[in-house]
Amino acid sequence: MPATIWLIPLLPLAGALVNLFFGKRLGRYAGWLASATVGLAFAISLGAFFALIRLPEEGRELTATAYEWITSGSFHVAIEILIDPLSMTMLLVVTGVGFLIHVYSNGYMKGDPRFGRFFAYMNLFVFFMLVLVMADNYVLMYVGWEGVGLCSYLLIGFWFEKKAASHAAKKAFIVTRIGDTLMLIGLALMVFQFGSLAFGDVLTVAGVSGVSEGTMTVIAVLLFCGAIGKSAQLPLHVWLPDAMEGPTPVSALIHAATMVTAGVYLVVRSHALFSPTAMTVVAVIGLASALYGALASVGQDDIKRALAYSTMSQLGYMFFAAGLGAYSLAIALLVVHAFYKSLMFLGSGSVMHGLGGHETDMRVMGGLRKLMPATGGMFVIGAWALSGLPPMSGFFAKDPIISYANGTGHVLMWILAIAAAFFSALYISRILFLTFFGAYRGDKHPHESPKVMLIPMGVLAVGAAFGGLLTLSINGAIEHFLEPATGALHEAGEGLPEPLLIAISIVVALAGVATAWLIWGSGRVDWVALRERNLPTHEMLAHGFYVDDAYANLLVPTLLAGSRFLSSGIDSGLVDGAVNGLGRLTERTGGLMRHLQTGIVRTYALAILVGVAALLLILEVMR
Amino acid sequence: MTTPIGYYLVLSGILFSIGTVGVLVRRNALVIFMSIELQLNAVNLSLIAFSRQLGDLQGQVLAFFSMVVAAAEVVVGLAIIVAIFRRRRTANVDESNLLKG
Amino acid sequence: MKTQNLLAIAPELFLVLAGIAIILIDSIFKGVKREWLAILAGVGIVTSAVATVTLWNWDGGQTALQGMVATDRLAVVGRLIILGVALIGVLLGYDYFKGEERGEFYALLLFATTGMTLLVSSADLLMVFLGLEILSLALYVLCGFTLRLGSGEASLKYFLLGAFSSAVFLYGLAMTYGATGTTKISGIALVLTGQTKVSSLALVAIGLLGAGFAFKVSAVPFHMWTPDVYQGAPTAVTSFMSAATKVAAFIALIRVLDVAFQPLTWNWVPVVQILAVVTMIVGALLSIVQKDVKRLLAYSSVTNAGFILVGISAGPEGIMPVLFYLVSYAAMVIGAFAVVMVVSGRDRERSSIEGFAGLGRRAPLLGALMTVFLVSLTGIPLTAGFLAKILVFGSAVSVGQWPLVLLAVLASVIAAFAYLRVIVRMYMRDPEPDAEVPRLSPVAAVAIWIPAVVTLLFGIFPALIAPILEQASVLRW
Amino acid sequence: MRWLTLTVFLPLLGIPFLLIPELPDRAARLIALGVTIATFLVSVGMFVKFQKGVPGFQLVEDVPWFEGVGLRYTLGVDGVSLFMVMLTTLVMPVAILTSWSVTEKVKMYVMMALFIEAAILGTFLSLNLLMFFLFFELLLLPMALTIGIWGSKRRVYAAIKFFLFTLVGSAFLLVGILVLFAQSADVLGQGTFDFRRLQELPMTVEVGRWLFMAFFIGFAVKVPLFPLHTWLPDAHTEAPTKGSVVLAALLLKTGTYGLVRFNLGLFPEASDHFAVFVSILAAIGIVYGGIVAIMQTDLKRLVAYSSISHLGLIVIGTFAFTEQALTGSVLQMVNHGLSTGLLFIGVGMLYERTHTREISELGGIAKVTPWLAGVYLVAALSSLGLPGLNNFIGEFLVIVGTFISSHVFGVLAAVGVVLSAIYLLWSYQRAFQGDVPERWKGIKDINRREVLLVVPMIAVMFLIGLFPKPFLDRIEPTTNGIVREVEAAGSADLQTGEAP
Amino acid sequence: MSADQIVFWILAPISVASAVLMLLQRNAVHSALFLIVNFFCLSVFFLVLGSPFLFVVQIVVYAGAIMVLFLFVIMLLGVDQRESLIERLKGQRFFAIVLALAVAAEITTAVRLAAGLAKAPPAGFDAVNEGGNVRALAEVLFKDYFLPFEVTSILLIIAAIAAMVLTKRRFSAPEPEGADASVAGETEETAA
Repeated sequence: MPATIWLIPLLPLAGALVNLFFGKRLGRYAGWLASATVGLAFAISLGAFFALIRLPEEGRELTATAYEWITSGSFHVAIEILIDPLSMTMLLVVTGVGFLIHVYSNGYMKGDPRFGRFFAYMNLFVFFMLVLVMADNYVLMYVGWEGVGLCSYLLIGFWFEKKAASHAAKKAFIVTRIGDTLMLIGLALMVFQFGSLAFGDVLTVAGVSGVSEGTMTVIAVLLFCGAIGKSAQLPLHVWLPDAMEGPTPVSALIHAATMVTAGVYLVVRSHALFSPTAMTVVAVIGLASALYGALASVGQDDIKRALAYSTMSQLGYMFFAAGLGAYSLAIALLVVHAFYKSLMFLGSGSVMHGLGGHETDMRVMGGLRKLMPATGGMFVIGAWALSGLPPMSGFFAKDPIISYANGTGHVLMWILAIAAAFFSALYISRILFLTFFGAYRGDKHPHESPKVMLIPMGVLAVGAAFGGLLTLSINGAIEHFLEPATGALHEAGEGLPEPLLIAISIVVALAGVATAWLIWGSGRVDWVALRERNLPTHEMLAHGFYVDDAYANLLVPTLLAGSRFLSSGIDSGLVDGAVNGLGRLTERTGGLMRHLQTGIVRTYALAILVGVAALLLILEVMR
Repeated sequence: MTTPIGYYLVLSGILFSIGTVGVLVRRNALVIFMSIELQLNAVNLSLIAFSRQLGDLQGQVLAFFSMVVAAAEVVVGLAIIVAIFRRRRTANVDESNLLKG
Repeated sequence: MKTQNLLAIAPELFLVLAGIAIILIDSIFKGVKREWLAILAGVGIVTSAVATVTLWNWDGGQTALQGMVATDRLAVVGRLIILGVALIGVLLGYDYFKGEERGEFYALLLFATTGMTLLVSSADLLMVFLGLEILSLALYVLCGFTLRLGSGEASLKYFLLGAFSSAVFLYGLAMTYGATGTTKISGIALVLTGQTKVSSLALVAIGLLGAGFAFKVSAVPFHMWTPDVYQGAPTAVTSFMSAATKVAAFIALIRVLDVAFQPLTWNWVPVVQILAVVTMIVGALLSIVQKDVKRLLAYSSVTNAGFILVGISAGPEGIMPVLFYLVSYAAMVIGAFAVVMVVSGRDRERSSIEGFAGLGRRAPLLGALMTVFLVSLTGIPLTAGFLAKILVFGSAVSVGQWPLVLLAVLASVIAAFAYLRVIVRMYMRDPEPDAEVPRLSPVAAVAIWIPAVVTLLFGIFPALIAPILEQASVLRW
Repeated sequence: MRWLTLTVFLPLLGIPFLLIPELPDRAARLIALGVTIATFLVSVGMFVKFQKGVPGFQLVEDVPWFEGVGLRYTLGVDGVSLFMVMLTTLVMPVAILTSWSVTEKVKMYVMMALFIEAAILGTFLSLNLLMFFLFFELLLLPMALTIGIWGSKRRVYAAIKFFLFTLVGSAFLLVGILVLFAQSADVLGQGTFDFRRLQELPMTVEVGRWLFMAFFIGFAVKVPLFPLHTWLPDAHTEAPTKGSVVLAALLLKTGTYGLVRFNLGLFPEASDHFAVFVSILAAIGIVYGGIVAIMQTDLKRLVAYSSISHLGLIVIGTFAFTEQALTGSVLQMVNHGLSTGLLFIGVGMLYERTHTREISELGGIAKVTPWLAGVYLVAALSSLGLPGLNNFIGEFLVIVGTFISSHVFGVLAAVGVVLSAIYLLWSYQRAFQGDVPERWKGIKDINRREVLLVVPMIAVMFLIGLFPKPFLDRIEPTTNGIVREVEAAGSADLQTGEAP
Repeated sequence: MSADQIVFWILAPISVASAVLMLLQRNAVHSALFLIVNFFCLSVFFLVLGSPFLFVVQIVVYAGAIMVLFLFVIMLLGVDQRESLIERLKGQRFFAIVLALAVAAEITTAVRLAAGLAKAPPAGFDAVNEGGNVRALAEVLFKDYFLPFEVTSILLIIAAIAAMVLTKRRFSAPEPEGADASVAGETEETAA
């Protein structure tokens, strides 16, 4: 087995290379080739999965080493992969969901002039994502980490002719790079403290290494900064809504199911490093993002942007869970979220497809349920799952997290999480109603999408619907499976009784749905007029509390002005000016001296006399 | 002979300086040249005075050579001045200032 | 008088003989082909050189002819350098005065050369003085050799200032005589060593003699004649005098300072250092603002004088470096002027720096050769100029004078700009529309190739000449 | 077999052929290409002969040259110089290939290239200080001519600036070398320029520090370190493609190489003493270069400032005195050569097609020339330290290694990583993405020659990115030795307050 | 006060005065005449200092031949050439006088420190001049200074050639006289 697990990442890589160089010639087969490689990877992952569960629980690890990669002094990094339950889970999600989205893309991207290129990038993305989750050390993980960033960049800017797309791509890369760099500093600090970056070396000794708690907190927070960037948490979330400029399958795969969850994976993977303080930071940021994303989503008219904020919010929940120590719950939510969120993205893609390509404005949709019944139906499943209402998967994944907050005594956080849950139900219902219910408000001729798109959606819908079974109870299947990697959950002994909590959650979610129905679904409220009346509030939500605007209007101009000042003021003016000035001064001095050379012989004689007198004087003085 | 040799040497120095001033302030090439001759003669005075002081004849021989050289120099110098004068119609050295800077 | 003693001045005898023969032939046989005169001059120089070489293993004492002529190897090497320059000078003159009957040119050139060789081999201050006078008088005439206004002006200026400075030099000679009772180089040293107190007359003597030498080597502030004379004089003459005079004067200066006034080393070293600093900085600063290549090279020769003075200030350590510097300096400066001569043309003497625009395209070979000389002057490796600088600066550093060397190196950077300006014109500017292609005659080509080869050869294989210079720099008195 | 001599002088063998009159330009190019490729092959031979894991100099050749001044012909290669040489021999054929687009004075153009190659190789392989200086200076003129003759609009200004600037730097270097020689003469009786003997030369703390400064100024100009950098943007911008490539990839390395070899090697105590000072300059360079690069309107100028930033990283790593940082720095010298070289090649190819480097005039080119855009993107990604490509390895080691010795400088070094993403991707977006203007619609994608030119570079970039170990293994014994020396000197300083 | 002192104190002021007066003459002929006066004074000093030979040579060669040559040239160039005594170079006179005084002062100091100003010269110069000054001088000149004496002949040849080269009217002058390119544009006056 160990040798074959190399095939998991390498197959997509091979697909990527083939498509990169021969994509044009392969024509529409490029897509199928790409899908096949990912599918095959999925199959091998499954095989690995079965191999893994056959192992005894304590030793559930598959590792393989290719070669020593970087060696310098006592510091070694190897190209080495590790499959433990945590990465196994991620593997299955990445290859599974990835495969489905690849298949879907065959339909969605049909006729694009850079069809082959698209699949090359997608395959490359899957490769890097697999490297990220399979790496056995932080450096290799960082390779995947940056690699997915690159693919995200390439894919967001896939239609680079659009200014917005190229801008968004660049923005995504740079913003995440800020987090990545902090993470890199964290890695440097880890090398400084532990002398290694292998998971085995760092994570096992983290508790007993004698490194002070303060330092551990710094390391953990720096790593978490990387996660903030990648997973679009406050305050580095601004790239995610813009990233929706990319083709929709990209949004589904990268910006919903896989890449953005890498941050969660990182935190869970490194949980041994997280001190209580660091965990509080994670929980607070996660919760804030959950609430923020939910609120901001309510203000969006663009279906994809609304979903993007939703993703941010959901990721916030995951971090919240991780911050509370409920790592397995975080991963469980990650898994089911991958199902329903990518489902909804694919759904929105299907809608766009049905509306002729690029229409994302929900204000000109409505009533599509009738025109695109399959898409609509599956979207309902997704939305249901997300809203956290039973019996869909979202309920089983999210509710335990909220309850766990209460159970571990974080009452204030629990209240906020509940609030976020209310808004989650609200925004997702809003999207659903605006898009699929009521009357069609547009002027296009919507049509249902082809099977090649619908079938993957169907599979995902099944996952979204029944994924909850995996997490049916505390320490459900996923949690139990993950235990060797994440540790067991604490018994939630405090707070309100479990059934009450569940009831509260359901009631709140229902309230959210009901509110949404009232405003956007029932047709009794003129929501356009309502928006006009509360314009400042709406604007605030639509702009995501103006965080992005603050960056764009304060930070960026400051940087550019600084650059301009340094460039023309300091560099050309002062530094180069000094250099040129020195040159000019030299030349000017020469020019002045030239005037002494009058051409008149008596001047020269005077100079000689000056010289004679000076020589005699010097000799006399220095004797 | 009771005049201190130092007197002659100082006199020689004074004459040399006067010659120097002449070179610097006069503009007529001939007068400048004459001033140089004055300088050479001042040096000769020094040489002969030293010769007397040291009690050997080398100084006088040196003065003799100085005169020979001066004679040759005068020929060349006057020839140059004449040649220049032929073309420029002036012996004013200040007007020979095409080359400068 | 033994005949062996006459051998000590055999080189000079041959030169003078050839000179007189040329005058006679020129005036007796009117219309004799000037090739013959040139060849005769060449023969005189070559025989003189051969005679010089035989002096290498002289075994008849340190001086000859009543202590007037030095027979050491420094004199041999000095003569050889000068004779080499003179030979190129003959070639250049031949090319320059094409089609003119100017037999006197070769005679005067030979006499000037005689003065120089006398200068480098003189063991008595009187001989130094006479040598200086001979070379000066001959050069005054050579400078005014053509009818151009500039030529006459150069001659007049050179003459007036030269006479002025030789009066100063003579005064210094008198003071030396007064202070020590002798004018023999070795005698001076002997007397001065015996004196416990520093004689103030000797100090005055150093100052006055130094001023005389400073004039000849164009050290600031005695340099001001240099650009005017170099520019005004016929370029063939400029090439010769710029290279040869400096060699002769510096070697004589070495003798005077490192032998005669060696006991007063502590007194003259600071003076030489100050002169060196002022000279190289002023020379460099002035060279960068010049518009005429001849003037530029003149200031460059001022700057180089400063560099050589740095080596002089190092005392005996500096002799061999200075000799190497002089060899390479002679080669590169005569070569550079020779190129200028060819490019500017005989008739119009168009030596403006703009005249070099696009030379690299108009005449690639000439451009390349000029580049070699300029590069060597700049001090770029694989040319003699580089090693010369290294040697001279190294000698100064070895006696602890690194601040001086730092200034010197910075001055050479400033000077580099001046040379670069010419290179820029040659390669980075288009030629003026009316610019003609300079014609390189075979004779001129030889005259340019020789210094170029020397510059490169000694730059790459300095060991070819270093041992010789090493032996020449041992002064035994 | 004298591998090193062969390597250094092989390029010069091409010159006699180029002097043949009436030689067609095409033949001249091919001769130059052939010679440089041959040099590369010879250097591969040298690489094979090089024993890894051995710290000292190998394949040493030592012949008297000019004994009078201690100038000996001494060549030797160690882990630091090995890859500098390999980089040079690899980049030169590529640089020659870019010259196909030059049509004026082709023979002279390639001749300059061959001169430069020989001089650079000599610089890297010389073990005699004077000989090193000789090659170091020899570089200047051909480079200045290359900029000044075949450059763009302000080429003469740039050439002169480059020439004088670096000459000022080497002025200090020369004085330092001469003083060192005088020192050795005092101590050993016989002066020497031999690096290996000078390394063991005892000297007072005072002298060591002064000499360090002299050497440092000389190399800092070449690197270039803030605030001595302003020649670089002008020179890079105005130079023809080959010039920029050689400047960035090779010439700047003579500065960083000099710092590693001579400043650290000869003056360990002073290096330790001045480490903070140098690191501050380097850190300023990293941040300053990065920020200034953002607003550049000229693509080449932008890359030039990025070089300043990247070289700051190399220097900061050099003066961190940890094995990782120094090894990383040395590797990073190679990496920077490759990636910045490729960036310049990319810009050059773009310029040939559009005749502009103004970012605002470009735009959307990726649509018509996807492969060209791809090449540029790969170079940019390498330059911004994307893992899997070469720069990452070096940057990672430098940042980690620097961080170990000083957290502050480690963090500052990392800042460059963010900035590089900003300026490179922003420039890529503006130049290559967006709508393609009508006038660029007709331009052609890269041709076969250009493929030939970029493939080796990209291949090596991936090679280093994925399999850096063969490189690191050869660099490390040398860098370890240097770090140990410096540490020993530094700790001796701490214990006694004054070094011996 | 001995005779030589009387001579000194009479002639020294005259020699200085004549030198100064030479400088102050606008007419070159007058200058030359004053210079001759000066030379006569000096020749007397030579005699007093024990060199009758040079006393004669000074009068014959200098005052006679050389100065006559000067006068001859002055005539040739035109006696009427008068020089205005207004200085146009700023500070030239001031610096000339100050620096000349400085040099004189330096020399005086040096003389005072070395030879002393009050010490009479040692007696016994006559011993050197045994057999007459001329004979003794000849002895030195033709023995010790034989070579320099011969070398001066070269000087004289050069002088002869100089006169020939510089002053002869050229019959074959291929180049146009006057304006030369290197200084073209700066030419203020045209050549005759």
